[in-house]
Amino acid sequence: MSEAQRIITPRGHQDGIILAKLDEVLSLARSHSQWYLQFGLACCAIEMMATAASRYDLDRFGAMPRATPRQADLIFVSGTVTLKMAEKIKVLWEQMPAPKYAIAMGSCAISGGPYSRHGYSVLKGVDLIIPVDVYVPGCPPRPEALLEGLVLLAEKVKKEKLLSQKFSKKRGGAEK
Amino acid sequence: MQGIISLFESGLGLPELWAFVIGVVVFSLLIFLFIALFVIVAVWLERKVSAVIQDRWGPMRAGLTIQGELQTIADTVKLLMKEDIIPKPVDKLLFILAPFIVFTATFMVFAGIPLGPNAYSGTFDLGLFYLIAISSLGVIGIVMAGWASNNKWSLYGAMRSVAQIVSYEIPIALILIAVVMYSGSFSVKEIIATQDTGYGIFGWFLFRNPFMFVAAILFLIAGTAENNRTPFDLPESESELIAGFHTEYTGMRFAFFFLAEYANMFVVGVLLAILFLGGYAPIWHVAALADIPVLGWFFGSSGFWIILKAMLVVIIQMWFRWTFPRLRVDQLMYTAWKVLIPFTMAIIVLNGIWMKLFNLI
Amino acid sequence: MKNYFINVWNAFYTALVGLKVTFLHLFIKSVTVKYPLERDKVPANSRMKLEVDWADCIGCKACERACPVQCIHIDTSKALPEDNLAATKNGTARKLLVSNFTIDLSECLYCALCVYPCPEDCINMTPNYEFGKYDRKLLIEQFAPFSDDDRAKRQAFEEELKKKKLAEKAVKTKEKE
Amino acid sequence: MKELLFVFFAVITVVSAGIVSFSRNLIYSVFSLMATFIGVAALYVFLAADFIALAQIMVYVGGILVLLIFGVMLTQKISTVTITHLSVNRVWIVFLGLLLLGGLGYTIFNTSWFTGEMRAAEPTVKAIGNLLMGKYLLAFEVASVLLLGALIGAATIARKEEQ
Repeated sequence: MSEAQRIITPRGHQDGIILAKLDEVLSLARSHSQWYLQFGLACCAIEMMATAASRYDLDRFGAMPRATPRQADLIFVSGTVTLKMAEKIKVLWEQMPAPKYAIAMGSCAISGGPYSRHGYSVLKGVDLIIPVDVYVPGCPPRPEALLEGLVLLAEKVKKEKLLSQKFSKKRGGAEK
Repeated sequence: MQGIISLFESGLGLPELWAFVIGVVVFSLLIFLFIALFVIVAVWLERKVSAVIQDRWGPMRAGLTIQGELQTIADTVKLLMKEDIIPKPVDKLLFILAPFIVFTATFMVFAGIPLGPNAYSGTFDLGLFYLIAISSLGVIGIVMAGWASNNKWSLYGAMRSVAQIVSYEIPIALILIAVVMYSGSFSVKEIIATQDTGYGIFGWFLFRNPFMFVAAILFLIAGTAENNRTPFDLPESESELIAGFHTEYTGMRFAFFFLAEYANMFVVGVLLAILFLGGYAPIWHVAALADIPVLGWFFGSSGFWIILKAMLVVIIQMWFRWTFPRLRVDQLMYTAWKVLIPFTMAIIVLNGIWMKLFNLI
Repeated sequence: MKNYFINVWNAFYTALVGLKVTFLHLFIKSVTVKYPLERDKVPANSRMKLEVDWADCIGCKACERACPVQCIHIDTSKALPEDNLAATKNGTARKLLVSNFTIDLSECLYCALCVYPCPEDCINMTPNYEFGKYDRKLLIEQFAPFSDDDRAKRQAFEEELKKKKLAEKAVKTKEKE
Repeated sequence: MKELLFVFFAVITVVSAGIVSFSRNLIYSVFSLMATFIGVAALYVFLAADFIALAQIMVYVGGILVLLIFGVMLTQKISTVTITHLSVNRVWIVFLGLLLLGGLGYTIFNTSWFTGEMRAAEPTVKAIGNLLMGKYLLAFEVASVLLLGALIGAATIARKEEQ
């Protein structure tokens, strides 16, 4: 163990102090910069657009719309996910680069909503195909509700420790 | 700054080779720092300008105050931490190379930006020609990116970008000739000295004659088109081509394209400042300004003035972006070949007549 | 030729008009509601999250039947001897105990069709819209204040009662025969 | 120091020129042509011909190379990454190449090259301008008329046939 490594990981600490602090700063930065992939499917998409427009202004949270999944951190699945569209969501999700998040917006995206019992062509919840981080209920949710979802996601991102996880994995440390 | 340069020119007392290498590395880092700093400010500014125009707030959560001034730093950190995806069907070598070529071209242009009368590109006889010639290198990187991505939208974006940049380079070169007619030299120092007549802004080429004023406007239009910025952002039009030539790029690779785009805005600003706005000469010569305690240092330095003027042009470009809708492809070509080029040619002729009439030759 | 110049001039002029329009926005105050710091005032009768005043529920299941997406689930049981059922605010005596009252808010449509049939006005739409969750299961709201054990006990009691009833019925039919 | 830089740029020029001719992938050829042009421009700088160097970059890299790339991309089967260019008539090419090499070698070794002191770079633009507008005016004008003819010809060919 070199001197530098010892500073990064002092004895008795699973992830060193410096690493933990660094992680905190990086996660804070990431939580303030969530570029989103626009994925409007139904009426919720209108609310999503309203959120991005002047009155509610997603840009305040550092959220920029991106048309390509390669540059997005976040996908808003807003609206009824039909089985046909589900494939596309899956593909787009796979194309996003690693620390990626998903927000399911509206009843339809969360659980199929009105179609949850009898919708033969509707996916019963988008979390069946991609891991959803925050559920924003509503039919459709108010723009503020979506903003609240974004705040909730930022809280979640702030608590993440990507670097520590990576290093503990490299050292063969146990994962929680 | 001058002291540092002469210190490096003296060789630091090291062997020639080492002095050279250290000098190159140090100055490259300085230029990189300058670009990075400028882009951090410019991206934030762009979001704020768009917010003002759309009656909203823009970034406000990231940062110490309510203005979100750390937003771009947060974005940069995030882009650094992103997964680096190289899709399987791409041409790996060119895919990796492309962002660096685009950025290198911009970087080389920045090396030639004259921040003062003693800067190398200022004394260099062909300083202006250098800026224009090198800025045409970036196209190759864009085509490379578009082709290597193996994605139809990337390819379309790259093709459009090339057609656009090649077309709009001609009016820029022609306007250059109109300016050079006055100064009689390609040297940046000479051009700025011609404008620095002691009458402040009335010495600028912008106000020399009515045709030069039109030329300045045409240069701004052509420069905006060179940068692929709205209303000429066909190469990355979101509604048609997803993100154009950088559709497949993630994380830092994308950041380099981003960096180059914003840095190019500054280059257009600098070019316009040199050609029409008096370059690094102060807007008005007031000796008393330089005596103000802290601000005097800014007012006294030539770098401050050229950056100020360039920033002004950058803000105008942002204003353009959030005002105009995108042009169609044929309209774009029409603008270049049927409006800009005939107009610039007419300007050259009329300029000559004007100079003959007023005995300026 | 004349047309060409008119076109160019028009393009230039209209561009200037556009620039003027956006420039004037510099002097217009921002319309943004800075959400986490301030909130829009929502009308009191707006239809957002469903709330149930459990103490008033008489377990008539009118809302469950009215719900078009069937997101309301109600289980009722006879009151245990130790329960002391108070009357509702309308003065109706409660005969059944609602042991389970769940609304799956992830399916709710905000249609308010469940509100009108309720005889006791105990199910209502509230203007609360902030209830995003990290987990889909957390969106299934339970309004009956019982623990799972308690609920199981009540269920068992209810079944016992039913068995008793069945037995009594059987005895009665036998007597008739 | 200068020798080192010279060698560096010479190597870039020669190696990329090699890639241009030997690469199986047409796109690689085109892109390495850029490195060749830039290397040649750098060599011009070593000859104190700054105007020529910049003109080289502006005209060849900014214009001609881009047109070449366009040409390649507009060819068929652009959607596949591996565009190869086949070598045909190898025997003839080798023969002609050797002939060219011999000719060039003969010229190089039999010319009495100018050998003098290293001089500081002087501005060349004025001299070039004077020569083009004075001594070589006729050649200059003839060349521009030729280019104009080519331009008009291209426009005529590309024009839509009127019904």
